[in-house]
Amino acid sequence: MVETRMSDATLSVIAHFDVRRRRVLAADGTLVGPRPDVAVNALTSLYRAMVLTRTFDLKAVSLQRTGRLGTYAVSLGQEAVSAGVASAMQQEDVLLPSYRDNGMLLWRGVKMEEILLYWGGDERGNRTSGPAHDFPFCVPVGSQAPHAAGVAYALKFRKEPRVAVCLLGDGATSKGDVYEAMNFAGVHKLPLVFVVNNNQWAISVPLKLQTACATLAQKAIAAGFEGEQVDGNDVIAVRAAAEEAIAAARGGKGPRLIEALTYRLGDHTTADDAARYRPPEEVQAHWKEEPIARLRAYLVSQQAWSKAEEEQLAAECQSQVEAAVERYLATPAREPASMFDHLYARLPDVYAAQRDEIGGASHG
Amino acid sequence: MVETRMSDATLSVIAHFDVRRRRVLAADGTLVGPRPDVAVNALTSLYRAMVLTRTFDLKAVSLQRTGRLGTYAVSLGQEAVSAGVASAMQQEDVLLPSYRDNGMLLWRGVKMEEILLYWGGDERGNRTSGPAHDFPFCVPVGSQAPHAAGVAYALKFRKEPRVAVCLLGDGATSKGDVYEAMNFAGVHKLPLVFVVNNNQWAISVPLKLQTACATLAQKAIAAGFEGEQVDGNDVIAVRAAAEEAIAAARGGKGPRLIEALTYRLGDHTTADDAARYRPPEEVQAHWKEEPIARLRAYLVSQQAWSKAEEEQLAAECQSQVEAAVERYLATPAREPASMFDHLYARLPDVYAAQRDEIGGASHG
Amino acid sequence: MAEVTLVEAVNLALARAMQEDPNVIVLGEDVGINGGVFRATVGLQKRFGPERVLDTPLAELLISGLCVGMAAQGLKPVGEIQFMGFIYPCIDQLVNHASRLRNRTQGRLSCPMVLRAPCGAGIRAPEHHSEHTEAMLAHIPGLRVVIPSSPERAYGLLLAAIRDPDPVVFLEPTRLYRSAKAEVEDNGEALPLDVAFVLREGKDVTIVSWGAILKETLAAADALAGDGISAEVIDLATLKPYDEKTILASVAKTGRCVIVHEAVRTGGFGGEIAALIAERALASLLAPIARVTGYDTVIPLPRLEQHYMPSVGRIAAAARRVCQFA
Amino acid sequence: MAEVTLVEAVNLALARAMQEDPNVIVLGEDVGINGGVFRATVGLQKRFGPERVLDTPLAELLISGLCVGMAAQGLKPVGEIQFMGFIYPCIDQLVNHASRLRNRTQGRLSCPMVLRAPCGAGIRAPEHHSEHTEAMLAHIPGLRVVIPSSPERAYGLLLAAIRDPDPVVFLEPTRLYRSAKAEVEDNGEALPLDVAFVLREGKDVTIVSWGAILKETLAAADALAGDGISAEVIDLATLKPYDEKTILASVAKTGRCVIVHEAVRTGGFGGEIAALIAERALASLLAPIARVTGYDTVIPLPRLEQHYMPSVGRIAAAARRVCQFA
Ligand SMILES: Cc1ncc(C[n+]2csc(CCOP(=O)(O)OP(=O)(O)O)c2C)c(N)n1
Ligand SMILES: Cc1ncc(C[n+]2csc(CCOP(=O)(O)OP(=O)(O)O)c2C)c(N)n1
Ligand SMILES: [Mg+2]
Ligand SMILES: [Mg+2]
Repeated sequence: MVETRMSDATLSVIAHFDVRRRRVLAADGTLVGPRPDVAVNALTSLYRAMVLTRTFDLKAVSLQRTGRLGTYAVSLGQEAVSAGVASAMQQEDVLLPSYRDNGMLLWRGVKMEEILLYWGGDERGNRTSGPAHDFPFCVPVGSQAPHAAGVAYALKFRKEPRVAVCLLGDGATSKGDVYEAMNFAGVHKLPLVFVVNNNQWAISVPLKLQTACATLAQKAIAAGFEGEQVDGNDVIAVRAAAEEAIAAARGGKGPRLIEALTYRLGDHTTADDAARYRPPEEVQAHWKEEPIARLRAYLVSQQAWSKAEEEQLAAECQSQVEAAVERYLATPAREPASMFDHLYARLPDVYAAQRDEIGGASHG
Repeated sequence: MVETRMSDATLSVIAHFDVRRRRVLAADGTLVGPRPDVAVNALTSLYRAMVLTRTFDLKAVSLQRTGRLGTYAVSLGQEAVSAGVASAMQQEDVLLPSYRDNGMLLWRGVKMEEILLYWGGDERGNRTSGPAHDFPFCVPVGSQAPHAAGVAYALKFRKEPRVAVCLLGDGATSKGDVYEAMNFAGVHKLPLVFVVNNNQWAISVPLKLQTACATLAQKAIAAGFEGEQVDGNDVIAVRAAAEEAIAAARGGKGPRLIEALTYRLGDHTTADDAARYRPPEEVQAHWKEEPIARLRAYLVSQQAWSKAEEEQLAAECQSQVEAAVERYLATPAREPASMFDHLYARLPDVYAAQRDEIGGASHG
Repeated sequence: MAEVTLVEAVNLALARAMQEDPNVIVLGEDVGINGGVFRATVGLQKRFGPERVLDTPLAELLISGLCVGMAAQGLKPVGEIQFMGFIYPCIDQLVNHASRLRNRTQGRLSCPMVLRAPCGAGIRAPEHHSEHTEAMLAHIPGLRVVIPSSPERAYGLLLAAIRDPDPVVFLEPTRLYRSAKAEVEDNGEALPLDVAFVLREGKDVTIVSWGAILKETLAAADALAGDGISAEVIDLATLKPYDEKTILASVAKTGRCVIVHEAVRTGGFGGEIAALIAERALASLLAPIARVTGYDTVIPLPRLEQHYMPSVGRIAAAARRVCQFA
Repeated sequence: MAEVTLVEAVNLALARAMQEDPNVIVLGEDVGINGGVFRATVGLQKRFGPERVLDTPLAELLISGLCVGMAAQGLKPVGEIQFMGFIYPCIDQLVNHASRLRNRTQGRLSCPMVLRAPCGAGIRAPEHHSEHTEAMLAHIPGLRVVIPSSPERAYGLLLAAIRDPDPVVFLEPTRLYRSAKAEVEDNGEALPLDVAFVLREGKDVTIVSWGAILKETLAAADALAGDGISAEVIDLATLKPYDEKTILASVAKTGRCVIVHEAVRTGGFGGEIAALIAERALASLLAPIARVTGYDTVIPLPRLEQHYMPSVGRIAAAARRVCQFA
């Protein structure tokens, strides 16, 4: 097709785009290319973060199964994206997460009991110990993208060397608000990095029903900036891609999109049963790709990680998580009437009667 | 930048896209390449349609200026897009126009007095003599794009060899609903052609504030199908591009986007004063590009058009338009109570009293 | 005749409608192989194929806009929005297109579509999953807005909605999806739209309500009976256009009215009902009207949601107040 | 002190707010060099620069979403939606984010934004340019909804809206943009939000209204005075949260109430006012409440729009009916 049209003198190529994929570690943990200069101890801290995230996720699921937590979305298999991207950010940068980015919040300083409180049905979980300017989990898919653009505009407007980082899923890339935000970010060369965690599924909807695009990185072409694909199970590659994109954004070079190729190894949430719509073999096959074993293999091959350290880490993570769960479970529910406390900066008088009615009711 | 990254073994190109521009006639009406096989008499009929459209548009403006028509949007300078695309469609194809595609409606068989009735403030103007399945003018920018996808889905679902054609402006390409519709059309390889009439302006907003994209054709890349740019002042190129895209869609090859480069020679609408935001020199310069003189020059160079024919055509168009205006002005307003006639297929009883109240009121 | 839950009744009606009319198409997120996150469309794709039971990309505005285009082409699209909290991007299409396509083309084109969405709180769902904003939609001319409160009405009203020649928003109370059970005969018989249902006859006070909160409303009526107060309970069912006659007739009889809805009070549809009575039945009113509603705040996350909802106690107390008024 | 039109008053308030607070940012379609299609932002970009007066791409959802992000970062965005008919894509951002960011983060983040939009019919505008759907927005907890009806109130209430720490939707009646003129002192003094304005005192009947239709309402009050009927006219001004006290006090005095709004009747905010009175002032009511509103249909194109709008005659007739009731 291209050939025939090229032969037509009235048709000339006026624009040209490439999409690249970045990969450093093969599934077996061997290097496929030169390692970006990330210090080994930086890598071990990424490894620790990924293991902690997985330990926390699995505990959260068991809490839900035993009726002590509400619906929860595990990031099983996606820990490398959280660790790689979060570790490339500064505290003063602004995170706009999706609802599955538990690992990012943990790295940013959010307490585990706060995350549990939120999914346990208490708004106070969103008043986190993380950076006060970070956004909370976003449940309406993609609706945080325009916020990210607004945040990035504010940072640029004040000439602050800060970057907004917005996490999205593959399904989110089908939303018009995400596109509108990307297009605006392009117009104003905003300090904004979009990270699309392409885990191949939007609940039961596979990528091929989500879009005809060969890559999600190419979504950026419609917004006038660069998109890149990265192996999302390769934390070194993710970290390098994020570092590069965030540095570019901080340096005034505008937005970038990173598509991280991962796979959702768990159910969509604890309310979902993925066996209904995808074969266990598919999931099994992807376990061979998963990021934690991959990095461990590499670290071990570099004599940078030992069995003893592994056991100690497992124990540490367990006790940290258990302690957080204790604190979560010990948190009493807030006063019912407090549902009016943060409705407005100051509650309009007309609503006082309603607040008092609840107060009364809750004491009777 | 590209060089340095190419040298990095861990970054490999995995996708590649080109955007092409099509042009047949230069601004002076000379051929810049082989002429697609469009018969000369086909060209003269396109020419007649463009002249009629312009005559009608200018008359509509004068009606508005003299208080006999509401706000009106001229297609001045964009006649080639209307003629080129409309003439490539079959009657059974479905048109989803914007509010500025007067020329397309005329070609499709809509009566001038119907268009005037609509802009004159009477819904009956949308009950046109054109194909009953065509959509009316769409005022909320871009909101007809999802309809086009739904229509195209229905056509494909019924295995009918029909195509939906959706007209959009450059500003419309910033809307999320347009993106969502394009993305869906890509997934299902729908028989749908998007035509973006890039007249460089969205009221006072220039293209560079609309998007950072080098072309609007590349918006299609994010939807997983092909986009092409065409000189929208070159009716031969537009016609060829539309023919090709519509044939491909009809043949099951899926959607395509055509970006037609034009220029809005007039004010946005009769309610606008473009002098506020763009210099007259810019407009003057673009008059040299305009499509009607360009095609005339070519036809004359082919001895296919004479001064006599030109004068006769002008006279014909004038009298046709005048006659239509007479019919429009002679159309009495409808009964006030008729504002309830088409609210539902059958008016629910609860609203009968309101309808009757109006009936009474209007007779007193 | 089998006992089915409300969500099963929805599934039966969808299957029946698809069976009897090849133009009926179901589309939405996860409606295909997954059968919907609430199982409302389970089995439909297997039975009617992926062209008729369509998993869309994740884009609610798109779903509603596709419905308009399909409907204008003679199909009968039934779109599903996964939760009412995600229906807001559809409002543009509902207001500017679906509800007016017939009027703006003076009958040349029409829009026989149904947009389904689960609504309401009380299932300990995550943030944004407990919305009950039917009042916004019931303000749109040219639209129909329906909320069933039992399996029978879910079945009969959904069939009616799909067969209706105009656009209908069909809201399904998640709290009743599995908790409400009844014998439903899959006989293809629709129930009338625009008609309210008297669920319980009474002479002392009229209680108008709709959706899941009718459960508490009926329980309150039982409690009131204990105190010798006979409450008439009306399920409005169709909010737009709504059945004025049944409400006015009941209030004319009882002279007292309590309106109960889960949605926040201010601007809720209860105001419309109160206005109707204050305009057309004031003379028969023996006491002030009372609204028992969700509070004027953001519906809290699960730990406090039950404190937000109208309770049996609040409803009964309001009815008693109204009945004791002299 | 100069006489200014309502749209000039809006422009004065915007300029004043931008002058006194460097964090105030104006964004929207054509708000820059063009000064807005109604000239509300004329001169602002020249004075404050393109970073603070921003022409956005054509995307309303984006405009509202940008405001949320900017506000969370401490800016004071004032977004303009070109016509209320295009505000619907913003509802998702208003309901799910702007109105609850403070609550969902328990005060950690907040959303001090203003979203301006012209509203209403009567200027012979094209299709979708005459919307008046404030009732949809006034149902959203955590939001404020304001509609000025004079240059003074446009100036004072817009300043209040911009200074308010929470999100405000500010609706400007297009019909008054140029027709309403008054002397406005550009003194930076805001008017109180959540307070209704008594435009005319009276003792026989209370007429509650808001927006452009107050013009007809006041004219009706004059006509009524001719018949010896003394009407008290209240401009609600802020619909969410609204001033119950002023309404209740007036009805307690007059015993009669007519509610006038341009929006369609069913589900309109008039229902809320009627409900308030039927709940809290029934005892003082001497006659049924009357609503005079737009009809329950799609607002017609210009040739018929005046037949849709509440007229002086309809308003006066309703007031007479109410006053003659015995
Ligand atoms: C706007 C919106 N629509 C629907 C939903 C229901 N829902 C929650 S997650 C989800 C799938 C999201 O898929 P993706 O974006 O790929 O993220 P992932 O869950 O895979 O991380 C859906 C449909 C929602 N939360 N928001
Ligand atoms: C959704 C929406 N927003 C705003 C408007 C007001 N408006 C009418 S036309 C227009 C500009 C459209 O520009 P473009 O898409 O390039 O089409 P053009 O007018 O240039 O043909 C705007 C902002 C509208 N009609 N619809
Ligand atoms: Mg996914
Ligand atoms: Mg344009």
